[in-house]
Amino acid sequence: MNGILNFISRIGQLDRRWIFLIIALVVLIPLFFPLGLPIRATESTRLVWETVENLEPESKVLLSLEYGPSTKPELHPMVFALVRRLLKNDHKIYMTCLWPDGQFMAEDLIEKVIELEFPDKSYGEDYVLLGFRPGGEAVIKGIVSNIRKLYTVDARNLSVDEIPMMEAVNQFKDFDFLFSASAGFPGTVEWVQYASDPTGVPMSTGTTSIQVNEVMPYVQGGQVKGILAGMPGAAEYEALIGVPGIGTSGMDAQSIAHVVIVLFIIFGNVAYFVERKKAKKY
Amino acid sequence: MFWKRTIPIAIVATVGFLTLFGWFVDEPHIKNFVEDDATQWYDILASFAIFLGALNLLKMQSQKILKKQTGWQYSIFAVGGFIFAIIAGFVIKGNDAIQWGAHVTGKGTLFKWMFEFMFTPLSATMFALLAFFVASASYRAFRIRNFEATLLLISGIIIMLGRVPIGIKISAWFVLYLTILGIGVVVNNAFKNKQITLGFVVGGLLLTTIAGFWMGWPVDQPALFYLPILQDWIYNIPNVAGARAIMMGIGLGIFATSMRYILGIEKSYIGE
Amino acid sequence: MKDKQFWIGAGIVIALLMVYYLIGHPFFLSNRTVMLFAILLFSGTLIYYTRLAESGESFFLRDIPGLKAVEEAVGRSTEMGKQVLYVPGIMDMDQVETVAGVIVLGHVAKMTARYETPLNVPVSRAIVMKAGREACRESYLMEGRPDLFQDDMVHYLTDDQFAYAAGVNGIMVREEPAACLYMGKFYAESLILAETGNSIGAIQIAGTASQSQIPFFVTACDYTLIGEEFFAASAYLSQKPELLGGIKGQDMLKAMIVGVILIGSALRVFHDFGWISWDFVNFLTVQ
Amino acid sequence: MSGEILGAWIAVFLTLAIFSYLYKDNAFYKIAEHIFVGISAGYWTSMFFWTQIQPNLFGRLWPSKQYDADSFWYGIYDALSWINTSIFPAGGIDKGHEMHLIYLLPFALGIMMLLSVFDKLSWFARWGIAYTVGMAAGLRAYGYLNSNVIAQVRNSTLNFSDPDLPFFALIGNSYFNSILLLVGTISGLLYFYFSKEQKGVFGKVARVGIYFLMVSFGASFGFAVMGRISLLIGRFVDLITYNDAYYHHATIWVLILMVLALGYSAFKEKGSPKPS
Repeated sequence: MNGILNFISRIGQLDRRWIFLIIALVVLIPLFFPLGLPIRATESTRLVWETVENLEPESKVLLSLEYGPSTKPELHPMVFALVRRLLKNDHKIYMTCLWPDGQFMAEDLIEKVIELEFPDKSYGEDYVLLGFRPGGEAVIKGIVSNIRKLYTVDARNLSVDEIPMMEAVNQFKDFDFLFSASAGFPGTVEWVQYASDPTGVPMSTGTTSIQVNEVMPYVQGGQVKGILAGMPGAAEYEALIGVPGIGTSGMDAQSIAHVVIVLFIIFGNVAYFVERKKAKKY
Repeated sequence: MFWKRTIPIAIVATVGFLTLFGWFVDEPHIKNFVEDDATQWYDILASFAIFLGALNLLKMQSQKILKKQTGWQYSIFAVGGFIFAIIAGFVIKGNDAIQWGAHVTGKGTLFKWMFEFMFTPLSATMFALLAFFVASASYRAFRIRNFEATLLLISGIIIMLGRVPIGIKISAWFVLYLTILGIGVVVNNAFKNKQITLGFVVGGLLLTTIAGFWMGWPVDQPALFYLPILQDWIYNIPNVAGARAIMMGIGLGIFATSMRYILGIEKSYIGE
Repeated sequence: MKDKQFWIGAGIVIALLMVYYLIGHPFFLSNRTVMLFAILLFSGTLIYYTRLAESGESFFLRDIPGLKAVEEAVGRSTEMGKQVLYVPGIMDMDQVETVAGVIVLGHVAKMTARYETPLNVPVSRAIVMKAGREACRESYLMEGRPDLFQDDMVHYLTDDQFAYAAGVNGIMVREEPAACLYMGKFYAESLILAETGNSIGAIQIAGTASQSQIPFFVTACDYTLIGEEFFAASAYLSQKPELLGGIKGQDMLKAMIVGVILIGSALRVFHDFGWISWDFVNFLTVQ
Repeated sequence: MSGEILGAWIAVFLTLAIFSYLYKDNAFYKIAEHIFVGISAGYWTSMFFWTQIQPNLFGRLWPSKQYDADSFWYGIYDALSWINTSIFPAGGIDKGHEMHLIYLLPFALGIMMLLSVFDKLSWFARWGIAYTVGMAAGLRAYGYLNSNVIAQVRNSTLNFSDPDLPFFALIGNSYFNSILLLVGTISGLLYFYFSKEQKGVFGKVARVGIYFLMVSFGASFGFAVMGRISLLIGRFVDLITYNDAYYHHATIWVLILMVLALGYSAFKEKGSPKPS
């Protein structure tokens, strides 16, 4: 008995490097040997899906990319899935970037999804990359008041007046829907405060997991129509549209890692109690 | 004194009033300033300031090298990295098809190469370190010390398991059994009577088992104990209530603090 | 009705607004009227209590444990002969939190000047560097120790979030400060900092209004100033009556808000049941 | 493309060097950390210059639209252009802006900021700081009051609009959930009430508030775990990609060399007496 107790309390003082090693292994192994666990959509993901499905055909969708390489694993999958759905439903996509590195992400998106999977969609008619403009919130306000003043040329240096799908797009109110893929500031919160709230154009968002809590009160209050929460949010959306992608494939590693962390927490607590008992005895 | 103190305070008040009340004014010049120019000016200012910062960084690191302070060898890498980035930014474009200015976001430039193979792995890996830290932090911090800590732990675990596919596989009955055991601990602490505890736990487990056989052990029933549904509730209701309280507190705090700056009640940020 | 000047002032503002309204309120965005009234009411309350405090009225304010601990932390560093590390967040002075962080830095600098403890402030924005230096210089001067102040106490690392985190990390493991204070706006780097600080055994106090980062600070630091507490910090630390009055004013606003929520709930329910036609939700939706 | 393969090797080295910090603070991490600080400072300096100063400031002061070679104003520009054509291309800067000479104000503030390196002129920076604080205060005061306070007051009110609202339901709105939200929000808000001791009834309400805050923190924490693991997955996927034959198995080679080096240094440290 004493041996077991000693062992448990030793786990309690485990060098954190062992934890690091185990985490690395449990994330790495499922990447090679996937399990194929089922995916179930949460309410807020379903809301995004419903909002997108209920858009009129040929709706003008503003897709704003506000993330960079460091949060790419979380946001890229959901943007991929969303764009697939939007193009399949024949909506028009206008891409803007509030972060300079967002433009790299958008280029990657065009290269890997749009050009590869939708060769019949043409640039300037079905989708356009307006690109990055510096200024953060000022860019949002600029889009709200007069997008043509802010974007005289797109990211490929084409004059906006020569882009067919930019016809009749003058300000934010001319869009039917906004999706902000956001990893921080400026991002979802600023879009709510300066664009969606003041104009009433519906918006949904996809954020990094960590930001979810910050945005949740807006979602609960209906200011934002649903939220895709991190990589699992992307996986859920992929499940709803029936096209599995990067999000789904990461979910096994994610599941196992969570279980292992929960086990750590339980061990930690057992060790804590054993320690406390010991301390009381002496 | 006038130049060093009075003018800055006047600038804060003027700009502050303009940007605050500009929200209500439908006059093109003021509207333009508030909606566009005000933040652009700040961005320009910050872009000038960053040169100042870079200078300071270079100064500190070169001092280290020249004085051969501990770890001076590493400072060479910092200075070298900075110079390399400046060369990629201002001297060598690497792709003649792209104009200066567009090279920082365009394809095929040296700057883009640096971004992709140096900047991206460094920042993404630094970020990924958090996966390890968050594990060790939760291991250490999630201890059942008191009621508050227990709430933190329970809601954390439910979200962690309920959000991922594996949560779907965890039967509500399993969670129900755990809950009864958990309440058993509480009952034990409350009454300090082994018989009551035993009676509660055995009775609870027995009742659950009977109910289970009667209902045929469905995975997602009773819904209250099914993790994917439970986490959705936690996330939508108590979580939002807490988050909203903090949000309103922050909103008020920021409003009040901003007003203190604009009205000149607090001015220690420029020294008093 | 104690403060005559205040009420006269308020009367004049209201009268002017009335006149402006009656002459046809040119250039006014009338759909934002509710916000204008909210701003006037809220700032009026704040000003009223600030003036009340200045005129000598004192208020009770409960303790905030994290703020008491700041002086202890500096004291401990002094005993151990180690430095105090102060991180004013990673954002620029265009965030109110950063400004609040710089103000708290001023107070901390006073303590380090008094105890002759070395202070190390790595920053991530050059404007913050400038402002931080001004605040520290002033504090050391006020404590009569300008000889201890050096410009490079407040030094710039880099604008990049994670590079900054890596740099501060390095400072922590190599210089081993005895106290780490994080006060400002933080993003994901919060946990990198707090975990590393924990691993070197430093006493850690955090203050932030970055909602998503509060949980990490709460779990990894010894004390955390949550949201509004952080904005109250400068008032608590300075003990200046005009700032303390502002805190009291903020409390009154909170009471008012709770009242509005309760009344609003009643009105909304009445509206939902069709008893009244006035829509509270619509009223508070400002575009 | 050799640039890409070289890049992959560097990327792998830097990635593994940062990860090596998890073992302990070591030479590889120190190198990567210093490179990171240096590179990123240079990166953002260039980025800010090319996305702010050049297009938004110079582009507004000397736009190509109003270019007039004979005017004095563009004479200055031509002189600058003679010094550096990449920043000041011939014929003015075409970024779609009109001429806004009001931008001389931020220009002047920026120059003052730069001049403040000189000790005598260090107060020059104060004007820029003052502008920044004033602007932030005005803009944020409105935005936060509207979206974080007024809108949340509105959202906190009870929502019984649905006539068939169930009394209790876990998903979606219900009488129970609506009331719970209201109670949680108000008690949480009262926790932040400073001018009253948290005792008696008020203390109990504030306690309930803390419980809600704690549940919220726990949920946040759970989400954070989720997000962080996703990022790690992303990193591993990249490392696996770089282990491809196309990149000459960069990952495995760098990993082996690094482990050997760290192991050797650990072995050496063990052998020699600790310098203490």
